[in-house]
Amino acid sequence: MLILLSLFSICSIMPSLSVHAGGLDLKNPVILAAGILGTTGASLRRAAQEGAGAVVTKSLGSAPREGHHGPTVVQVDCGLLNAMGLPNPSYREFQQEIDTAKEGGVPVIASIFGSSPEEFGRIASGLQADALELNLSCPHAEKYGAELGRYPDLVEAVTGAVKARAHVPVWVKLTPNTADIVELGLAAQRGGADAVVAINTLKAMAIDIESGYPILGNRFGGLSGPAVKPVAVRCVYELASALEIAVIGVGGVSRWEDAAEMIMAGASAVQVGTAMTKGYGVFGEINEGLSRYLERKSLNLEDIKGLSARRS
Amino acid sequence: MLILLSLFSICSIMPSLSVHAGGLDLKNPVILAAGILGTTGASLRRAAQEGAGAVVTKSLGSAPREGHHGPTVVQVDCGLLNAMGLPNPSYREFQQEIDTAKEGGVPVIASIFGSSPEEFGRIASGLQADALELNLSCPHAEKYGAELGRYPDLVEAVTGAVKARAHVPVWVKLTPNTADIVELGLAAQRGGADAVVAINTLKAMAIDIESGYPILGNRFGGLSGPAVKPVAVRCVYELASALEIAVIGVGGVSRWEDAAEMIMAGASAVQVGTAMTKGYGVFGEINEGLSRYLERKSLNLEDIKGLSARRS
Amino acid sequence: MRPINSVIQEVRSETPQIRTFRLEGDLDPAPGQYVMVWVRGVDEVPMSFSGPDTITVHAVGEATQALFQLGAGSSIGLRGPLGNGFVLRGDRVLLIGGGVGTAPLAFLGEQARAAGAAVDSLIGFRSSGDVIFQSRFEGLGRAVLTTDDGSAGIAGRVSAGLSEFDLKGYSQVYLCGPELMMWDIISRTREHASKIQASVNRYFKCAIGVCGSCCMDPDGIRACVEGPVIMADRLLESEFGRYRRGAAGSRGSCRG
Amino acid sequence: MRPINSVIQEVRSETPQIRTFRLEGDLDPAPGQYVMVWVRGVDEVPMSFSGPDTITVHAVGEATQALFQLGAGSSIGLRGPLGNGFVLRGDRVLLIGGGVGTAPLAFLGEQARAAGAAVDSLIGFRSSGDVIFQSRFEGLGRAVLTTDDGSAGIAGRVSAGLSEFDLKGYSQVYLCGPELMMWDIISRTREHASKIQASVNRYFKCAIGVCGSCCMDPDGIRACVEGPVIMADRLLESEFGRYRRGAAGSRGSCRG
Ligand SMILES: Cc1cc2nc3c(=O)[nH]c(=O)nc-3n(C[C@H](O)[C@H](O)[C@H](O)COP(=O)(O)OP(=O)(O)OC[C@H]3O[C@@H](n4cnc5c(N)ncnc54)[C@H](O)[C@@H]3O)c2cc1C
Ligand SMILES: Cc1cc2nc3c(=O)[nH]c(=O)nc-3n(C[C@H](O)[C@H](O)[C@H](O)COP(=O)(O)OP(=O)(O)OC[C@H]3O[C@@H](n4cnc5c(N)ncnc54)[C@H](O)[C@@H]3O)c2cc1C
Ligand SMILES: Cc1cc2nc3c(=O)[nH]c(=O)nc-3n(C[C@H](O)[C@H](O)[C@H](O)COP(=O)(O)O)c2cc1C
Ligand SMILES: Cc1cc2nc3c(=O)[nH]c(=O)nc-3n(C[C@H](O)[C@H](O)[C@H](O)COP(=O)(O)O)c2cc1C
Ligand code: FES
Ligand code: FES
Repeated sequence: MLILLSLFSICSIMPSLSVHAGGLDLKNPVILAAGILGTTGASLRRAAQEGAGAVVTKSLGSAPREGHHGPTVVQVDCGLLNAMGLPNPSYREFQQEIDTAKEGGVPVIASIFGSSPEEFGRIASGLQADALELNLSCPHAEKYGAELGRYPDLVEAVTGAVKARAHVPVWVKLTPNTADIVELGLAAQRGGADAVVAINTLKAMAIDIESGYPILGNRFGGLSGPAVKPVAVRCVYELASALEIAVIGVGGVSRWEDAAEMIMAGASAVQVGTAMTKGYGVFGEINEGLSRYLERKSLNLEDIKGLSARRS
Repeated sequence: MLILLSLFSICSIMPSLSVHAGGLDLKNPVILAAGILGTTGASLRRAAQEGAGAVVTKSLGSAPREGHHGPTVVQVDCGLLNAMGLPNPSYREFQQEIDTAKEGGVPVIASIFGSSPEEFGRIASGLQADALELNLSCPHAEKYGAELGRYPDLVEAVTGAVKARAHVPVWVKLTPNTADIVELGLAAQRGGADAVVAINTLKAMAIDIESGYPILGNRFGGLSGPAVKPVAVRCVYELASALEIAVIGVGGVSRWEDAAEMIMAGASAVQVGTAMTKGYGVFGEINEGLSRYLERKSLNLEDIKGLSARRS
Repeated sequence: MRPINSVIQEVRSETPQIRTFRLEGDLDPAPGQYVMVWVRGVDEVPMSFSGPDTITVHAVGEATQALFQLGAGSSIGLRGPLGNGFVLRGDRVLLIGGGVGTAPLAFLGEQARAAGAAVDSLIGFRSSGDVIFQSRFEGLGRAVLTTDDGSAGIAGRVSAGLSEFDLKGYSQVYLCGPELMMWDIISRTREHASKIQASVNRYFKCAIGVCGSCCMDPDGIRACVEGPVIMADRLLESEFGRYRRGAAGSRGSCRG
Repeated sequence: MRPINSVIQEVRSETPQIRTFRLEGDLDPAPGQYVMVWVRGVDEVPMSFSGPDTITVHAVGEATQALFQLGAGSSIGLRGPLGNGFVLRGDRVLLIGGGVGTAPLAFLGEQARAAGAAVDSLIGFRSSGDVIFQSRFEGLGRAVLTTDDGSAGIAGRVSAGLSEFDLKGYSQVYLCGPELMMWDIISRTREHASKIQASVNRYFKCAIGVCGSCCMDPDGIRACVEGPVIMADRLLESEFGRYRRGAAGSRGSCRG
């Protein structure tokens, strides 16, 4: 309650952080990323209450999945490797969690995955959420995610299939495991996406040198956290330079400085994943830092958005 | 001199670290990476004298290049971003440096780059070195590196052109900025490569939030260091599982534990780049650590090479 | 932190289904903290500490059974100690445990005793053959035993032994065991909920507070980092005792 | 470390071609250390400190000229302080500098004086209009000035003033200036090489010891991290005074 009050007072005296991003109006540009504390409506609502501008659910599929065997995460230098394996109770069972999450008062974005445009479309029409985020980028689940998302034509087809059924904005989450993320972004745009989200994790691996075993139960996983931020910033910059639709920046955002860097690279909003290991307070910290920065510089968010492209 | 003597005594009582890798016999598997202290014969010779098993030169092209404007490097969390821009005095002028480097008593590998199979071939036939490493992977130089190296057919053609002219082993350095590094590795193998080297840097960027300027003079650069190690380990593992030729592991190796991890992933040898910021002593430290590890486990290098694939 | 390698120093059979593993390494856990145990090639599962360097494991499935294949000299990977353990409050404490849930309580009791507190215990098991750590609890102070089938101690669930104790007299009460057993105790002793600490069991995956697998309704408590020890008054307002989520995140029963 | 932002506090014209910039920030450099100065949108170049919070810049090309466009209130990016600076040895030191190379020596002299050492100087410039920091050196102790054209002080190169000093009497000698000037001095005073410290100028790119751009033959000394201050006896056995590598790594003259 104290936290809420103090956030409130900051918002009223400081520069506004509200943004319009990818078809959504957000009170601030700091969003909870997909798969992070997104398994329950309660944790999503808590993230909203602690200051998130929007929240994204765990990626939801057609049928319940238990995910990969453990270890499902490894902490590495400056980052996290994970191979959860898209555990989820199915989109049908998850609707009740979304309804709870909505009590948080900010947009709830449902992340969904499937193995074909049809499956994506089916899930999209079966969910009530404020927006949809298409996971075309998870690097460690067979038949899903980046296995489709690496092909521009599939990205376009999946986006198109969802757009045809959805009555809410559609965001497409892209993989950085490609030679040219702009091709994928353009495909999403052609398919009718309202925004692209970049980046999902980098395909990676860690080995236990005492035993020789790959540490993750799934052997391969995705790298996230500060380690990937320079890659994410580059992807956001490239996408923002080439696309007309909004770009949502994700990858290694843990402090307000990181959020500012992403926005300067061209992001309309950012998402926070791995940094949630520091607790729910991260939203308040980033928003407060951004506000103070904008105040110090006498700027607003729109001024710094995409600034780097104008500086080079 | 003290350092040399102590290394010597370690080598005589400890498990042998000698390896055969990609057509070269190495007294140990720890190689100086391309572009790292590789601009002068003197620094290459010094790396050899301080314990490197082989040394790779700065990438050499047809004509002198001054490289990109500064800043050419940025230190980021757990890594380094660089956009040197392939500065080099041309392969012709560099031969004298190679001759000096050879006095170090270990194989000197010339890294070369060009914009076509013909240009690669020409440079290859004009250099006297113990092996050639084809830079098909630099992510931040127009017309060179990854701009060719992302296409399997070009990788095969360049490798073939060099093999047709070279009388020494040919290594092909691959880019991780791709959806499938194995495709590139197979192309190098078809072209006749003796080894692949993985990975070059990840395309990345950093922005100065005080001014909005991209920090690197070239805006984009390549990420290296501990941040990329999990990506490098994954690439090495994938390549070693699919190729018949040797894989040389590079990316974030800074301690003996990292070298052991790379070797378990399937590397025949490793290269050290960014960790050279700690000084030339890194070679001795890694080799000593590997020796002690093998001794403690009563294993030799061959036992741990590719161990992970047998453990999963 | 990557999993650290730990060579199993000793394996002790407590019952046919329960074994205690003494681990290598300077782990220094607080009672109530847990460790993620990686049985290589199989899975990684959470285990509470049953002593400064031991875990006590009930073989119930794939990972725990695979662990039972490992003897002294074998090694496992460990991430931990993790989470918030029990907090010692006051100088007269009561431990209430069921089954393998008695393990962290025995550890806690020993530390509490060493710190000068009076320690009484109420411990329950299915049958006399399932009893573990009886002498550890008896060494601490008064210890009351229950078995479901009456083959030892008081016949009945753990709650059957509750009347032996006057909760008013204790500065703090510590609970660990099957969820329905803990729920049973807490519902019967609601008026003391603000001095009852319970170690809860949720499906842990990341164990570092990011994946959401262990979150509890309605506050989104992350049991892996904010727990596993949680005050009973908070639990009374939660899903605890009604449902819990499994590996897929589906709500299921909290039996077991 | 990313470049830190530094607002220029003050700009002082020393000559038409040389300006001193006072920088923001708690840089705390040692004399002889340098900083990589990022003129945004242009380039990043090495500059020695001419005081605890100043650099003194000779406009010679793109980056330095762009820097001259910036006034107080403008900001630049800084990486540093970097490298090994001068080490104060003994209590009677001689500074020998040429052109803008006098800048780090003035800084060193002031610290040496504050530490109680006697400080004499020999400083040379092209012409009377190019003289900088004369009063700083004169305030330290004996200061002998030379100009190439004789328009002030002794006529001739810096070495023309050497006979004014007996090097035997100094505990340490410090050198900074154009390479051929330093080479000239070192060759004439070989017998004292073990007590001469010189700040060398090589092409710096990374400034953290990885790129190899600044390496010197025949030992592969990385001037950016092992220097820029190097003992003259080591320089006597090196490429110093004979050639140095430019931006492309090609060997070229060491004029300038
Ligand atoms: C904080 C905490 C402390 C625990 N301490 C102990 C202990 O000291 N001794 C002990 O024997 N057991 C303890 N457990 C329970 C133990 O983790 C499970 O028995 C074990 O995970 C079963 O794994 P399995 O592969 O053998 O069985 P499975 O066949 O995989 O599963 C059997 C049941 O175990 C539970 N389970 C499986 N995996 C997990 C998981 N990752 N997280 C939580 N529950 C899981 C589920 O309820 C599942 O239905 C603790 C659990 C938690 C959360
Ligand atoms: C350790 C060190 C300390 C220095 N201290 C000072 C100082 O206090 N004051 C001062 O005026 N100058 C100093 N210099 C020289 C200064 O760095 C160059 O004058 C400057 O880089 C020129 O840049 P430019 O773009 O203006 O000129 P350009 O036109 O780019 O180059 C002119 C000449 O400057 C030199 N140069 C250019 N870039 C570099 C570089 N990155 N590293 C080294 N040399 C370069 C080359 O010889 C080049 O031919 C120092 C150099 C070094 C290495
Ligand atoms: C534990 C974990 C689970 C994740 N699950 C999902 C997911 O279900 N769907 C998805 O699109 N991205 C998922 N991601 C990726 C994140 O949403 C995010 O793109 C990535 O972690 C980079 O951001 P970060 O560096 O802030 O973590 C997951 C990441 C982590 C660490
Ligand atoms: C400053 C710098 C310069 C580099 N120059 C080259 C180069 O010329 N050719 C090349 O193939 N790779 C070059 N690389 C890439 C390295 O050889 C290596 O592949 C990469 O840095 C990953 O290894 P690391 O993490 O050990 O640095 C360079 C890397 C750095 C940091
Ligand atoms: S187990 Fe992942 S948040 Fe608790
Ligand atoms: S400037 Fe790069 S090593 Fe010295």
